[in-house]
Amino acid sequence: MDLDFTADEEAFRKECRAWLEANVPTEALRSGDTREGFRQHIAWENVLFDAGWAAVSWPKRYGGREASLVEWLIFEEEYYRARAPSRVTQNGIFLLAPTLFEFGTDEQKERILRPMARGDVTWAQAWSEPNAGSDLAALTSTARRVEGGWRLTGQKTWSTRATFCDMAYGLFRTDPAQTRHRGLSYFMFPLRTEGVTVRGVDRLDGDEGFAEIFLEDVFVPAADIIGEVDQGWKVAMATTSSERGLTLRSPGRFMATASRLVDLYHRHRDRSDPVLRDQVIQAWMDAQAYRWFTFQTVTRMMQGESIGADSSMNKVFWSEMDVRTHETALALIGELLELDEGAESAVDQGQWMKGFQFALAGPIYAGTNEIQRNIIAERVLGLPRK
Amino acid sequence: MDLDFTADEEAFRKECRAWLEANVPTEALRSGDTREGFRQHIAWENVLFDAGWAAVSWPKRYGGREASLVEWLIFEEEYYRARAPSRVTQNGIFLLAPTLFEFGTDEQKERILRPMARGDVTWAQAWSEPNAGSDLAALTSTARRVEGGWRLTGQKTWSTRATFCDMAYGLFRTDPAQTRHRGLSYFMFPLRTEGVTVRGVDRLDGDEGFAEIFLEDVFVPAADIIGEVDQGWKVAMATTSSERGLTLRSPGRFMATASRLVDLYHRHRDRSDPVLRDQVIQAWMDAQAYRWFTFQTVTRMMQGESIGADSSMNKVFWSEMDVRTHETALALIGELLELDEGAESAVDQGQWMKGFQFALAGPIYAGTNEIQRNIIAERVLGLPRK
Amino acid sequence: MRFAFTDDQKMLRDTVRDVLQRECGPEVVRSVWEGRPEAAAAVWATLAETGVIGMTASKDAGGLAMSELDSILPFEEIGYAALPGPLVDTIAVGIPLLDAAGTNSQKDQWLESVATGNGKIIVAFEDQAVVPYADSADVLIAERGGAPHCVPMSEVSVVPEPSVDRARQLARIDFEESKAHRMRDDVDGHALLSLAKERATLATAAQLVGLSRRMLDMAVQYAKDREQFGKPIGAQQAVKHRLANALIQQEFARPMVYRAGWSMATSQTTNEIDVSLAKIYAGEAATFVAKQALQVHGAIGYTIECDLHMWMKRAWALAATRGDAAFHRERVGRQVL
Amino acid sequence: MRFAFTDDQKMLRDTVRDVLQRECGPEVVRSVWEGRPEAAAAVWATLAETGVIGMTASKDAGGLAMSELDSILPFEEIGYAALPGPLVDTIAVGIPLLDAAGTNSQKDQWLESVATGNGKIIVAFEDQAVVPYADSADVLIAERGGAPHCVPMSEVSVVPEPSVDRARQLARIDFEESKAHRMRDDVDGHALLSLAKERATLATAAQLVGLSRRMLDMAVQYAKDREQFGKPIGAQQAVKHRLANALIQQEFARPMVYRAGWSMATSQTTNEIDVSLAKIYAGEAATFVAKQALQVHGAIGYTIECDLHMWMKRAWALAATRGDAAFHRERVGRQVL
Repeated sequence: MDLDFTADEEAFRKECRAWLEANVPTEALRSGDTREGFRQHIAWENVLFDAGWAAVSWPKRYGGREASLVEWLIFEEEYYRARAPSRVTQNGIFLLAPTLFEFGTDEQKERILRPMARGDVTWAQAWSEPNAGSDLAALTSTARRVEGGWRLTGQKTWSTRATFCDMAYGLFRTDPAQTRHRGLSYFMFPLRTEGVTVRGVDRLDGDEGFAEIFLEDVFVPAADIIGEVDQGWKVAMATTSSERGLTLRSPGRFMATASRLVDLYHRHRDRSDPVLRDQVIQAWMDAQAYRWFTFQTVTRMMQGESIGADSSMNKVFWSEMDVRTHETALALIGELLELDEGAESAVDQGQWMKGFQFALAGPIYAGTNEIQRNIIAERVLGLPRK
Repeated sequence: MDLDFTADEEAFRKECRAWLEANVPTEALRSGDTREGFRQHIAWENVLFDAGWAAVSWPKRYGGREASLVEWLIFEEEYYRARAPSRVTQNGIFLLAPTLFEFGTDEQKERILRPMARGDVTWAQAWSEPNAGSDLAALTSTARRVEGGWRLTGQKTWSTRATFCDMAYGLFRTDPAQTRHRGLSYFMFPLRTEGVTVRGVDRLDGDEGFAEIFLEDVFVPAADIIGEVDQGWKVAMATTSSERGLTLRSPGRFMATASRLVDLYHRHRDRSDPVLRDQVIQAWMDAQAYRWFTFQTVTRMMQGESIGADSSMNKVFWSEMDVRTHETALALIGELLELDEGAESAVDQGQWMKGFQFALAGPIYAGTNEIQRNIIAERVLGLPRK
Repeated sequence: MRFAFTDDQKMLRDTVRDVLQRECGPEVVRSVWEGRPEAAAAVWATLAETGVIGMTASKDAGGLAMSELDSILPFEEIGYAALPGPLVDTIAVGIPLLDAAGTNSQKDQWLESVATGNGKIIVAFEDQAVVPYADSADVLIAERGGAPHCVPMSEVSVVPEPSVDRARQLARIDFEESKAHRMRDDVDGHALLSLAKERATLATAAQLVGLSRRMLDMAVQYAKDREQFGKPIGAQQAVKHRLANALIQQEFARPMVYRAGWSMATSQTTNEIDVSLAKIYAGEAATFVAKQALQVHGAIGYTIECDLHMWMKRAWALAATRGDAAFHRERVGRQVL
Repeated sequence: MRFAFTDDQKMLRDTVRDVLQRECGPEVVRSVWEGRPEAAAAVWATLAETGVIGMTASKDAGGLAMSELDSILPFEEIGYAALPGPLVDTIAVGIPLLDAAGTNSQKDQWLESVATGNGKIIVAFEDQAVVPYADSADVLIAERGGAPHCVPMSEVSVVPEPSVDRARQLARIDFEESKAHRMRDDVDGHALLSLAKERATLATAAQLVGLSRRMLDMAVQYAKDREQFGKPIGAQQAVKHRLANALIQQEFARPMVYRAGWSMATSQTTNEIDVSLAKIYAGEAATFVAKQALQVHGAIGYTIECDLHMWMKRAWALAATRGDAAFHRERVGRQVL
């Protein structure tokens, strides 16, 4: 055990920090979940990619730096510390790319990865359907085999930023004779093409962060299936596990929130009662706990262990910690907590209420925490399914 | 709405208080869940009955005072306030007696109630079986019809104080052709008779509070069935609902605990951090909330409403409040919390650790809180069973 | 000891409930939310016709002279419907203040018109940085220098401060004090303002109970309707227990609020602490139920297309206003310890 | 950055685990519980043979000179087995103190005999009203007037103070101070005692992790075996989620404890706060898991016939000792805020 960073790791951190200090936009961008903000964020993604920071852990040939997992965590710590813009490319880089690395062909990787990481082609996930949310295997969208490819028909929903993105990925039933997990394939498909209608859905905080995607006989070439035909469930499960686990929520994010909370506490000390003080301490401690848990996990991964269902513990912990931390912030703010972005009297420009609303989605998306707890009980503890 | 007590109610309270002040033993009795303590408690029950306080809400002919439900709550408040001994007759008076009033024959009531309330004949419940706990309908004990009555065979468990009691009551299958809730009858049976073996089981706190009862062809006269043959489930459900609800845990008990907690807080103020202070406030407030909820419920009952599944809310609330309150007390005590009764350095003679251990049973007995929440969801909110 | 509302009180509740059910569906709240406050105007008018708006006015002023206890259930229904507008300020706080402390000319100008639904009062205490519904009010009763002032809104400057609950038009306000604004100086203005604060808190707590009930109703309905894994999600034990916990917390808050209403109506010496208990329990229940309802709804609850969010945001706002949990817990703590 | 134990550390853990699995089943703990502390004597002897008892002694003293980090996993296993006896006091605190601050005659008398399993040390800091295992110890190291003293138990008066965990023989102790008791005055006794307190806290935290793991294992096993309503109770979602929550809390506590071990072993400047974090998380996890395990067991868990209670009571005791949550939270708070 050596919890000090190596000289190389420290050097990497220094390089990150210096670059971010020099390059992070001084003025906050608009929300990446609005049309205008999305454009601003893409411009930032271009800068990030061109400097080699868009996907640090990727191979160099795709624009990465072949950073270790520890270095990736360091990058994330620095990124959030610097209050750099949120990553509108994350559904590509963190969810689709790992699947491509595991199941994609060389042609797919060459064609897709660099434009994805640079933000030149932007990606939305298209997992859920109106009647297939927690129960993803209940999906009914289909793919019909045609000359040179497939024709997709169906409806997807809760597709993050699909209103602004170029492409999406999701499961479609390629074998109509099969049900549930069988006979599904994993497709990448264009959003700006004939037969596709995208309808934006406003989130709790008013941003147009979601969309519904309606597909009617949309052509997709055979080359845009990932993995084998009818094996989509297996391929998708690899992605959902990274969605839950480390890649989506690295500790740096929560450490940064915790230190902003400590700062808020100091500014609101006059009205903060001792119980709130204790909650601030708890939030800080929990961010630490999440950090060390993650370093432990990453060490396991670097030693070749596979994490599997353990990632569900990450998901439950960070999502509930994030809600608690924001609740504490709102309690510190008190009566003015309801002030929205744009209200002059809002504390910290209303970002805590905005962040709270965003945090509330944590226990829901990427597999509800009910589903995660079932997974933990059944796959980690071995309790009976029925 | 009039939340003042009437002049009659105030007079009743005054009478209770005066009598209790004059009569409650100044020296604490030993635990009623030990053999010696049980005897001491029965002596107290005799005194209580002879003065007309053993079952204040009963008709006068059975030794009661025909007190209203509100008066009964007042009696309870005063009883706990006076720190009077715990009621070892409660499984008779509060669980069996309501069933007898609803389903018993006049002969049964005449024969059973007065000796029960005086403590001359003591009663244990015999609901659970080794494989029928939460799932009470899975019970396998049987009653075989014989000349003049029945012969009981089987095993009961978690029978409170059965080691010391004279009689017990429980369900036995009278129709072997039926399963689950059907074909059961509600029997009263002697514990000190041929064919009955009672084995004491020590509780968490070391007291011999539980027992297993083994029955082998034990004769019970036909007159000792309550309600109709094969209708035992219906009869029993009336009792379990009173077990969960008001009669078992009246607010006076928790108000007394909360004020002892406030007193402990004042004595331990030096080491108590502000978070504990807030928990003390919470405990006090929750006891108040329970009190007002109960007065509201009692008013509904006095207006002729039946409470039904609502009583499950009482059960969950008081049982979890009681655990939290004791946890707060132990946190106030700090390192010395582990000191047991009899340790010289124990704070308040170790009663908080003892009370904590007793409180931990609350979410388990009288129907686990898991079962209660199912009941609330299904019967109060109308959610589907399957 | 009798912990139940009278038939009259329940009848009034039913009247309000009927009006709101008929005239104030979620689409009305949504219209206000989207920037058309006039969508709720008809509801206000109907409520005035039933006498609810003027219920707290003295009989001399053409009102029903109803107490804080009488108005508890109406406010609970108003919360249930999430009806926007300065109802608490007008009914629970403003009218009684105007009645007790208004000069004859202030009363002549405002009391009857407000009590009959032709005007709305907002109330601003000195510790409030922002006040709701300034846009749609006609007259302001403001605490300044510890004394109440009555100011026509035409003389008040209003700077909007958007709330996350868009149906609650928040604003900073200011006015040039003039002699005409002063209310009667032969009454104890300080005591009346203190009483007014308790009334505002109590009526807010009652609304929170109503908000909580509605969110729970929505969640229960959704849990019955929505199917996943071949059965309604409400058949899942995790969903059942979540909703059972929500119900328990809500149902233990209700008597605390009702009791505080009685304490206020009968001027009990404990009324401040009772009001604090009401606000604490009602606020915590509503925010807790909101969280459970959102989790049961899943992604759909996380959109503004689903009605839930309008109730949820109102609950967050009301739980923190008129003294948040920290404020009231401290007030209780000082009494108990 | 590498957050993993070495193969040597894991091998030592496996050794301890094997010994305890073989020699310290619940029946051994139960025997001690029922007043026969000699039942655990053989376990102590076997542990001494494997070198675990003397692991922290310097090589000069015939030990393995192992660090706080090396002893974390053995203490976790000791907690898992609920092995009673002054293991923390002897291994983590007493031997290093004796080694660093003992006079030659004190070391000659005690160090080798203790390190080889022929004697037990208990340690009493001045803020402790009672100490465990005084009955079975041979020598006391006590803080008095801020300095360490080494006192044969034959010179110590012992007044039993029963713990709810009957395997932990608590007592008040006292002794007449004599010159022979004083430890070396050419070392910084105060600093060594401070360090000793951190070591005691850390080893206690490690035991709590082990207690937690064992209680969770018991509950999971029970949930698989016990059937109600025609299926194992572990198939009920409420039971699943309860145990999942227990696992999460436990698994997030573990790295906090391991990290504190590393901080102590490498003398990080943060080591006090790291030890506090370890104790807070381990204590809260163990008491939380205890509560969940009890609820899953139901009535059977509520008896002393079921083994669970012995682990539960140890967890309650250890969570409150060596600084309870309030103490350590305050220590963290002073650093963070």
